[in-house]
This record gives sequence, structure tokens and C-alpha cells, in this order.
Amino acid sequence: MNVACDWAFPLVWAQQSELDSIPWLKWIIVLAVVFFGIFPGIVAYTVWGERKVAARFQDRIGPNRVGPLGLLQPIADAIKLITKEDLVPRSADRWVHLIAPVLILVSAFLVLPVIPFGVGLAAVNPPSGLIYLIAVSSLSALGIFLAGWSSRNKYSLLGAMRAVAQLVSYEVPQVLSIVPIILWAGSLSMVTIFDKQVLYGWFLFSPPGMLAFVTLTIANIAEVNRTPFDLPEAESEIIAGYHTEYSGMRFGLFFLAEYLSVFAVSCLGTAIFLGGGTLPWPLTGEPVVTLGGGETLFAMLLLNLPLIGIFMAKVSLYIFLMFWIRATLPRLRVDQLMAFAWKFMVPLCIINIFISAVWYECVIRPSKPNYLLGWGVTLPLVVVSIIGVLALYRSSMKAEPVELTTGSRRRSVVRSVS
Amino acid sequence: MNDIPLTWFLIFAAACFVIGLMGVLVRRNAIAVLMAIEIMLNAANINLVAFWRYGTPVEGDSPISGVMFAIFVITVAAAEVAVGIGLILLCYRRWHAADVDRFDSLSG
Amino acid sequence: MIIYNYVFIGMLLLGAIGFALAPVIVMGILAPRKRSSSKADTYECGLLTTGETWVRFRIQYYIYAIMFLVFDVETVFLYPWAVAYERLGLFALAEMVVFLLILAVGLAYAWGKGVLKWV
Amino acid sequence: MNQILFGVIATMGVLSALGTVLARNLVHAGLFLVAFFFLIACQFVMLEAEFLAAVQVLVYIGAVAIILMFGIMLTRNIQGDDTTTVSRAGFIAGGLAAVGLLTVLIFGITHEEGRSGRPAWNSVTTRPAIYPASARKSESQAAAINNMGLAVGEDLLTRYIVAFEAAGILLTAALVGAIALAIQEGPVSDDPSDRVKSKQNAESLAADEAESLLTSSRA
Amino acid sequence: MPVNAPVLFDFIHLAPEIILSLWGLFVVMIDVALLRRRSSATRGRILGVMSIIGALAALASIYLPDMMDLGHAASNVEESLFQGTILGGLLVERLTALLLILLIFVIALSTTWDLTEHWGEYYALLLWATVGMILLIASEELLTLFLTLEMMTICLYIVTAFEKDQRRSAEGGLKYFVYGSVSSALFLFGLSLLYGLTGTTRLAAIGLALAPAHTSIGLVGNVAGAMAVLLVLVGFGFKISAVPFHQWAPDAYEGAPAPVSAWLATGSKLASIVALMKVLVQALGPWAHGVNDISSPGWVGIVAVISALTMTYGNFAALAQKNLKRMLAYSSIAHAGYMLVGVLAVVVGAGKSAAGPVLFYLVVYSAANIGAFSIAAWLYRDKGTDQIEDLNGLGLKYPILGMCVLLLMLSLIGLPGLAGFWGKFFMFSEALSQGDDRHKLTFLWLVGLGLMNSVISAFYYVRVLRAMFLRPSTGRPLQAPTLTIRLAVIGSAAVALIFGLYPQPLSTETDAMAESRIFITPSRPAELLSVSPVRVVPRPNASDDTRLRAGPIGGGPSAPPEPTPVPDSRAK
Repeated sequence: MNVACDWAFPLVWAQQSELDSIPWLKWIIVLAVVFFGIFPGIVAYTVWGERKVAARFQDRIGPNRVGPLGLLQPIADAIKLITKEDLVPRSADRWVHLIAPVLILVSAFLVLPVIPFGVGLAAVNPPSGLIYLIAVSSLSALGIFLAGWSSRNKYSLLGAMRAVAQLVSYEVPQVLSIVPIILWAGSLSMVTIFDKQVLYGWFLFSPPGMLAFVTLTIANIAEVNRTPFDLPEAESEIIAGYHTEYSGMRFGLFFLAEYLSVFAVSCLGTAIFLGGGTLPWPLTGEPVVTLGGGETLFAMLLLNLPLIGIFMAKVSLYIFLMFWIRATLPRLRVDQLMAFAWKFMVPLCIINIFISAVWYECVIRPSKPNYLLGWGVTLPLVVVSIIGVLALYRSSMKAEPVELTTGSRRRSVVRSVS
Repeated sequence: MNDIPLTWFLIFAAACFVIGLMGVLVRRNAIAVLMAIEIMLNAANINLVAFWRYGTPVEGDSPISGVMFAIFVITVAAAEVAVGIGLILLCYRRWHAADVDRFDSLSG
Repeated sequence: MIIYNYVFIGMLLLGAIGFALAPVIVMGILAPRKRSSSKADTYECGLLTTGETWVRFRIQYYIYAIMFLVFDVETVFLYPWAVAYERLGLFALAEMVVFLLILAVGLAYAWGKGVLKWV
Repeated sequence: MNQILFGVIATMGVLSALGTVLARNLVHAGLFLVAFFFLIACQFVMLEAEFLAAVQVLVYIGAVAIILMFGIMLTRNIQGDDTTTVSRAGFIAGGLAAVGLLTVLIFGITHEEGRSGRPAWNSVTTRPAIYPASARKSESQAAAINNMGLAVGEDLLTRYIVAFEAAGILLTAALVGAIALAIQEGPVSDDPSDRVKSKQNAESLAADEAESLLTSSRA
Repeated sequence: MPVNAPVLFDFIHLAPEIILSLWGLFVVMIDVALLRRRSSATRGRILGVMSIIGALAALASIYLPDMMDLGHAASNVEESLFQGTILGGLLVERLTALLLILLIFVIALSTTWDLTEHWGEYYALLLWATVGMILLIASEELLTLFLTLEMMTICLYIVTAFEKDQRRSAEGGLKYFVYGSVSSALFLFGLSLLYGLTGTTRLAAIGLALAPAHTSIGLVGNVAGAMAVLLVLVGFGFKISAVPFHQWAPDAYEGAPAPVSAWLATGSKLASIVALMKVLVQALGPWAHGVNDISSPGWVGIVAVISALTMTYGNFAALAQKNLKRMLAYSSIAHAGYMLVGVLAVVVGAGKSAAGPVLFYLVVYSAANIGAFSIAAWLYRDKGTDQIEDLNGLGLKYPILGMCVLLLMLSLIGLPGLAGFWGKFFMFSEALSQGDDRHKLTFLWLVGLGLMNSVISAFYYVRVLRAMFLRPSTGRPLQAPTLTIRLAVIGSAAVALIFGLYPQPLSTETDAMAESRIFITPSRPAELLSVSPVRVVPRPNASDDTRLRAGPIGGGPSAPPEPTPVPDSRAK
């Protein structure tokens, strides 16, 4: 699958290719068109989509004033934000105040080049692509902290600390639920993961795969601070959380960064679980598209167009799922939020790693994968582990409410810093 | 595409190491000292990986002994920071200051 | 060369920083600038800021940060095992079970000690 | 092109290290430290150890920097700008000692002569080629570079298994120890003798509080 | 199965470490799960007893390889396990047994008073620190050496600060932490330079790579090598609290609760001295005294100066101490100085016979220190302070214990007729007889300084005895000591007395232990040992004539274990 093309668009993957000199011009075109053209466009219209979908859920129309069906709304928002006054509070730390949103936006951008949109269409395919992706997506926690600290406002600092605590708590299940994928694919490079999914079918179609997909989605939603995990910047909580002191385009950056990371995170989900670009039917079999190598850019695009289409359809379904959850589920209380991460998600993901090892032994290691044995063994294991951890979590949560309400006959364990 | 000579990496690592050491000597706040120690550990990491990359591995050893050493150094540094901040917080609650040289209850 | 992957990512990094700063600079030029003292105060739901920005922080945040650090380093060990799982035999699975057991005890300890509760 | 790239990363790395050491404000020092970690990760990429670069960013910037920032917040200096550097004299002494050590190290590095068949450091200017397969000196090193996750995984669980399990124990010890240190009171036990003990504890804390207020008011 | 998959039997040699670490986990879980309701005093006792059971189980498991009679690796043969990263053999087993016995005493001491509320974590950290020490003794490679050294020290940082009601405990812990991590960063940079110089991380291979068989002149000609050696010495200097790097020791010993400072003085020092000997002999051996013809000084001179400084400073500073634990800290610094003389004898002589006396001294020194610190624990339990004058009238009130403390202190001084004397006697006589003429002068100076310091040390030890016997008891008299304190004091006094009168069994035992491979510099294997790599010698006590024996030099690149699934060093 990893075929070298002389006019590789936008394939810059140089691990085995004979690219000894860097095609600067081609890369700059790719960057300008794809990364700073198409993706921000997609993100802008995700914002529009969210407002339309949320409106539909609440039986109203949503933005339709600006242009037909409100299609120009995102552009109107952008212009409004740019023309607002750039206001930085006197006591704020000017430079860090500016660096914070840039850091969050950059961390969202850096995730995108590694994702394989089609056959060989990953902009970059380093051998350890997946751990690079995890490392980059963990930068946003630092950005949020700096945003809260730099505006020297005690509420925004408190909001930032809570946001970072939540982000950090949900990054562990996110990272642990990706381990089964690496176990099955046998390598960290995203293109190999794509190839393996072509051979063995989507990684979603296996009990540990489903469990991992659910935990990854929950962790992704929390990672992006969306309902039901968006406590830190919830309106009813602490003014506007860490971006209280941001106005005008600086706030616009946060907004753009949030939706770009929604897009990036759903691309991650589709690429590793839903076999980005491959149809669910036929399940397995020969590769969907074969690149003979040496195709021109146009041929490359033409060949991959259906794949990109399928990939984008899956991504939009994933994003729609997030909109749907935002429109329906209530916001979680802080302690439920944290307890859910540490007491339910992390143990479940650890157990899931072993179940995925069992699935590997049944399906992927033997030359002729027998799915029946795989499903037969792992399905009960998954069900039992979910019920077990849920019971454990329930019992620990049940003990707590009593304590909290009755002024804790027993001293609460952790008192505030004196 | 001329290569980078080994000594450049070593001089960079030595410079960071010395800056870290100066930080340890100059700074009073315990957390600043902790940051300087992290710089020194990273300088040693650069040294290890540079020697691994520019040398051919010895037959009996592992092909990536330098990188494995660096991974374990990162684990040790992470554990050290967690314990260090714990101790500093414990001292802070007793002394309301995290400066290293203001602790003089143990004289003699 | 592997470095070329990361040269592209470096270019993307610089481009993203430019992409982020451009609107802020444009805003600086286009937007009206009317300075006034009340605007420059930190926002406290309209009240004047009371007390300096040092507020009682719970030790809770520190405990979540350590838990994250330990599990983060655990994943740094988990990923290579998962990659090399195919070539390593059954003993590697046993070794990883022991490793995860050790860290699960850490989690169970924090759970039992009640520090994970957000009080 | 490689050398220019290295030059840029190295100078920015040294500057951010200096920034961490010299910044008055602790959070600014933390920010410089994060920049330093990122540039060290770029150095690892220049050395083609990219798995390590990802691990460095993930562990250091993702977790260690967060803990350092929380440490700064949880100790009194929220603005982080109380005086944290020593007097002028101490400064110069530290600086001189550092420069002295640096010259010795650089002299040592440049004048190291090889032994037992190993080339001297300053004679090693090109790294063992990986890319054209024919020019590879050691196949295992090339395989390691091309798929470092696999090589690390194999070595971790066969050769360094003892160090691996010891690292597991070290992490749990750090976790258990740090939590035990951080908890204000003992475990929530109903035993009255515990209660008495923690009352003294509370009183001693109050006493410290009063005493430190006294000292600060006098100072 | 990949090429170098660990052989299952290697794990048998690790039985004590595995049991201790899993037992630590077990103790933590029991404390959190079952004993939540009980008061901290009862929890301390229950968990203390359980930890002692765990340590005893580990002690029994040391002899597992023999009992299982694996058919091939009888435990008396040195062999490198896990591809040359860990050493299994007589020395490691005996020292593990010694460490575990000391651990049992330390745990017993910890139950004397209610020093913390987090008992599960306290005992687990003590057990894990012991795992770190055992692995430090057994590590054969820079990576495992650094990791286990850090594991031991990090566990000790935490445990030092465990007495949270005491301000000095937190502060002592933080000072120990800051010094410790700075010196471990320096140590790591030294290791990275060493890795750069030789290209391998295995100690034996480094030794062979540094062997001066080539034109390279010793230390002076090669500044990078000198820096590597200096930084490694800094790291180890900190661990054994040698003088230029000892500032942390008095504060950490005084701040830490008495059983923890006992463990710092005995276990941590013992493991660090053995590791220092191993690194100096095996890895840096060839550079010890430079190439014979060019009289470029190796690092022997530096270590000699450090040893002299440590001895004199330790003794003189101890004279002025009021606090018992702080005085014991300075005395342990002084003893580190004496032991460095023994280490030098081992390096210069590069013969395995020289290592015996150092191990003998280590055994005697750690036994005496356990007794001394148990007195400090007893004092602290009743009076809450550990000043020396609070000991007044103790000897009169409890004559038996008074006598035992008398024996202890005299053995620490090195009075003839007690074990301490034999320790110093063997070591100093070994130092004088070792080495060629060039070293005669330095050793003469060191031994003279050592004797003079022993005389000075008499003054502050006697001050303790004077307080106990001659002074009338002031203030509240001390209550009766608990059984554990009584056992510790009597046990260490018995060690001092028995090995004082009849040192022969211990010295033969330590000489047998000293025959391990790690005390032979690789650069001299040909002269001292028969060249054939593999030769099994029946257990030392069977017959004494075959003194020469060949541990398989598994590590050196000259005879590297071919990557066959079972390295040849194991083929019998």
C-alpha cells in the first residue's frame, strides 16, 4: 500500500521513498490548500452544522438570515470577531495571554497530517505516527492552563485548574483504549493500521473493538470539553471558565481550536476504528484501491476520491453523534465526572487490553482467522468485565452521596490547603 | 545533505548540562531547582542518544541501548518530579515558603 | 530519511502559528481602539475584584496530576509491548500482566484511600 | 540543510534553558522549560530517534510540566513572581563555576582520542547510513530506526525485563508515596485515639500559622 | 520465541526480589482495604508483623535455586542472567540475606512508636527500597545500575519525610531529595560520557574497552574520561555520604524517623559501597593508576583524598554534636571514610582477596549501627527528643542493655577484642600489603590517618557511655524498652562480641563472598585466572585449595555470549 509516487500528492512519506531532496513547492501548496484552506472550511461549516442540528433538536430553525440556509453565517461570525476590539486586561500577562490560544490551536492542527484519508493519502507517515498523535493532542492541557493563569483572574484560574484536571483524567482512558488497535495492527504507523483494517475488516467489528471504540469516544468528548463533560466553561459554573478574559478574535481562536479538535478527534476515531475509507461491506478481502505507483496527482485524486468521500461521510457521522449527545445529555457534576473517569473508564480499559490480546490470539495470529471462536470467547469476557466494573463503580458511588449530604460524620479525607 | 558531526550534539548537551547545574546553584526556590534538574537529565539523554546514533552497536548488546537508557531516564525523572513536588508541598504547608535555603530548623 | 516526515510537520507547525496569529494581528489593525480604565479591569461579574488572585486550592489537583503522570508513563511502556506483541511469546503477556497488576494496585490504593473523590 | 536546522534548534534550546534558569517569574520559567522540552524532542528527531521524541513530548510536556505548574500554583506564589534568585554575588559565582565547567567539558569532548578501535569523537562526522540499504553498516540499528516501537518493545521485554518491572515498582512507589505525603490527615478511621492525634495535628498547624504570621509581620 | 528471550530459570534467582515487591503491594492493599477502621497504632503493629513475615519468606527464597537443584546453575557459580544485566551467585545471595536480616530489625524498630498514620505505605516503601538495594548489588549494567540506584533513593526520600507531625522530617526529606536528585543528574551525565567512550553499557565490557592495552595514556591525557570518572565519583560520593558531598546526611539522618535513618545508615550505605566497588573495579579498573610506564595518576589519588577527608571531617564534626542521631550520622560518614580505604585496597590490588575485609567491615558496621539507632528510637519514643544528655542514668536503670550499648560503642571505636577491631585490622593490613611500591606511601598515610581517627572517635562514643553510666538520670526516667528494641540492641551487641572473639567464620565467609567475578578487573583476567571461560568449582567450603576459580566472563566482548537461545556460559 505504501507506494512511492514520483508526483506524490500529498504523499511526502519518505521512509522508503527515494525522496532525497525535499519538494518544497509541492509541500507549500499542500499546506496552503489542504491544511489552511479545506480543513478550516470544514471546521467553519461544522460550527454551522452544529448550530443547525442543535436548533433542529430544539425544534427551531437555526441560522438562516445570512445567505441561503444561513450558509454564510460562519463567514459573518469571522468578520464580526475580527472587527471587535482586542481587549487584554491590565493585570494580565500579555505574552502568555496570546500564546495560550495559539498553543491549543497548533496542537489541534498538528494531529491532522498523520491521518490516512485514503489509500496512501496520509500527508505524513512516520513509523511511530500514533504515539506522535497522542503526544501532540496532550499539548492542549498545557494551553488551557496558561490561558487561565495568564488572565490573572481568580475565577478563570480556578476554571482552568478544573478544566486541566478533567482533561488530564480523561486522557488516560483515551490513551489506554488505543492500545488494542496497536496490538492488532502490530505497528504504530497509521498507514499500516489502515492496511490491517483492509485485511481483517474494521477493528470496530470485535467485542473488545466495540468496547474500546465506546471508551475512546467518551474520552474524546471529554478531551474536547463538550457536553456532558464541558463543566469548566459551562455558563452556569464559573463565569466562562478559563476564557473569561478573552474577547474578539482571541476568543475566536479558542472557538476555532475547539471545533478543529472535534474534527481531528473524529478523524482519529474513524481512521483507527472505522477503517477510514473502506466500506463496511465486503468485510475483508483484497485492497479497495491499488496504486500502481507513478500515478500523476490527478490520477491519485481520482482513484482516492471515493475513499475520501467514504472517510468524510464517516467523520460527519461521528461529529453528528457528538452534536446529538450535546443536544440531549445533561451536564455531569464535577465529582461524578472525575469518579467516572478514574473508577469506571480506566479499569475497564486495562481489562480491555487483555481481552484484545485474546482476540489477537484467536483471529489475527492464526493464518486463517476464525471469527467464530474470537466472538465466542471475547464477547462474554467483555460483557462480564463491563458488568463487573459497573457494579464496582456503582458501589463506590453509592457510598458517597450519603457522605456528602450529611456533612460527613467522618471527616472528609482531603481538607483545603491551609 | 551533509551530516551533523557528533561533537555538535555533545557540545549542545554539555551546554544544557552546565546551564542546568548553574540553575541548581543559583536558584533558591525548590521548584526552580527541580526544573534545573530536569534540564540536566535531558542533557544527559541527548548525550546517550547521540552516542547510540553515531556508534555501531556492540555485538552482545541490544541494538538500541542508548534509546532504552533514555526511556528509563525519562521514567525515573517523571517519578522524581512527582515525589519532589509532593515533598515541596509537604514542606510548604509547614513553612509557607518553598525556598531551599530558608530551612534552618536542622542546624548544627 | 525519516526526518523529512518531521520537516513537513515543522512547516505545518510554523504555518499553524501564522494561521493563528494572522487574525489577531488583523484585528489589531482593523478593530477600533478606545482605551478606558473600566474596560481594562479583570471581569468579576461586574463587581470590583476583591482579594488578590490567590485562592485556596485543594491538594486534589496535585493528586490527579500524579495519577495521570504514572499512567502516562505506563502507556509509554504499553505501546512498545503492543507493537512487539506479535514477535514476543506468551511470557511477554505474563510480564505485562504483572506490570499492569502493579499499577492497578496503585489505582486501587488511591481509590481505597478516597483521594479520587472530588470533595 | 541538516546543519542549519541543527543550528537553529540548538541555539533556541540553549536560550530556552537559560530562560528557565534566569526568569524571575516561576510560570515564565515553566514556559521556557516547556519550550526546552520541545526543542529536546526536535533534537531527538534530528537523531532519528522519533519514538523517543514522541515519548519525550508525551511524558514531559503532557505530564511533568502540568505537575510543575500545579506545584507552583499550590505553593503561595500564584503570580509566581516572588524573588527566586540568589543575590548578585551568588549569581556571579555560580555563573563563573558554570563557565569553567563548560570549557573543561568542551575541551574534553573535542580532544577525546579514541581507544580500543573506537574512533575519536571529533573524527566522527557522519552517522552510519541507514537510507540506501546497501550502505547500511549494522542491520539491527537500521531496523531499529525504521520501526523503533518494535525494537524498543522487543528489547524491553526480553533483555531489560528486570529494569522494566523495577520501573513498574518505582512508579507505584512514587504514586503511593506522593499520595501519602499529600494527604492532610490520616485515613478516615473512627478510632477515637486517631481523632485525638489529628486534633494535636490541627493545633500544631494553627500554631505554625500564628507563628509564621508573627514572623512575617515582624520581618 | 525471539532470540534473547529470558530463560525461565533466571527468574528463580530473582525470587527474593519478586516476593518482596509483591508483598509490598499486598501490604498496601491490606492497609487500605481491611484495616481502615483500626487506629494507627494497631495498624502499625499488624502490618509490621506482616512485613516481617514477608521479609522472612524472601530470606527463605534465597536458597530456592539450590533446593530446586536446577541441574545446571548451582548457586555457587557466578553467572550473568537476563543477557548480562543481572548477576546471580554467592555474593549476591549472601548480601541479600544480610540486607533482609537488617530489614527485619528495621521493621521491628518501626513498630516502637506511632510515627505515621500511613503504615501500609511506610512498610511497602521500606520493602521496595530493599528490592532496589538487592538489585543494585546484582546489577551488571549501567542501565540497571542507574535505575535501581534511583529506585532505592526515591523510596528513601519519601520514607524520610514520613513523620508528618515533625517539621524536621519534612525538611530533612526535602534537603535529601534536592541533594539526591542533583547528584543523580551528575551521576547520569558521567554514565552517558562513559557510554560514549566505550559504546557499551555492560560494566565488564566497559572495563575491557578501557583497558590500557593501547597507546591511550591514563586519566590525564583524556579529559573526557577524567570528567566521566569524576562525575561517577560524585554520584557515588553522595550515596555513601563522602565528605565533599555529605551535607545532606546529618539533616536526613536527624530528620528521618529513627528506623529510617537506621536503614539509611546500614542498608543504603552497604548497597552503595558494594556498587561503588563493583563499578570502580570492573568498569574503571584499568584507569585506576594509569599506565605503569607513564606515571600519569589514575583516579586512585582522588579516592584516597576523599577517603582521608571523609575520615577526619566525620570524626571532628561528630565531636561537637548534641543530638544522638546527628552524631551517629557523622560517625557513619567517618566509617564511610574507613571503608573507602578498604575499597582502594581492592582496586589497587585488583585481587579478590582484598574485597573480603571490606565486606567483613560492612557486616560489623551495619550490625552496630542497627543497635545504636534502636537506642535513638527508644529515646525518642519516651522523651520525644534525641539529645545525648537525655540518655543520662540509662545504664544504671537497665544494666543489661547498658552493657550491650557499651559493647556496641566500643566495637564502633574498634577496641581490640571486639568485631570492630577485626574489621579495621583486616582492612588496614590488607591495604598495607596490597599494591606495588608506588601506593605504599598513600596507604601508609591512609592507615595512619585511620588509626588516628579511631582514637578521636573514642571521645564522642565515650561521651554517650558517660551520659548513660556516670550521669544521674535527670527528668522523667525512660520506660521499659519494647521487646524489639531489646532484641535489636542485644543482637547487635552479640554480633560485636562473638565476631570479636572468634572472627574466623565470618572472615572465611566474606572471603568466599569476595571471590565473585565483580572484584576482578577485566584488564587482568589472563594473569590471575585460567583463561578457559567456563570452569565449575565445588562450593568453597568443600575444599579450600582451589582458591582460583573462574566465573564465566560472560560479559566481556572478547567472549560475548553468542546470541544462541541459551548463552554458552550456562552450558554445563
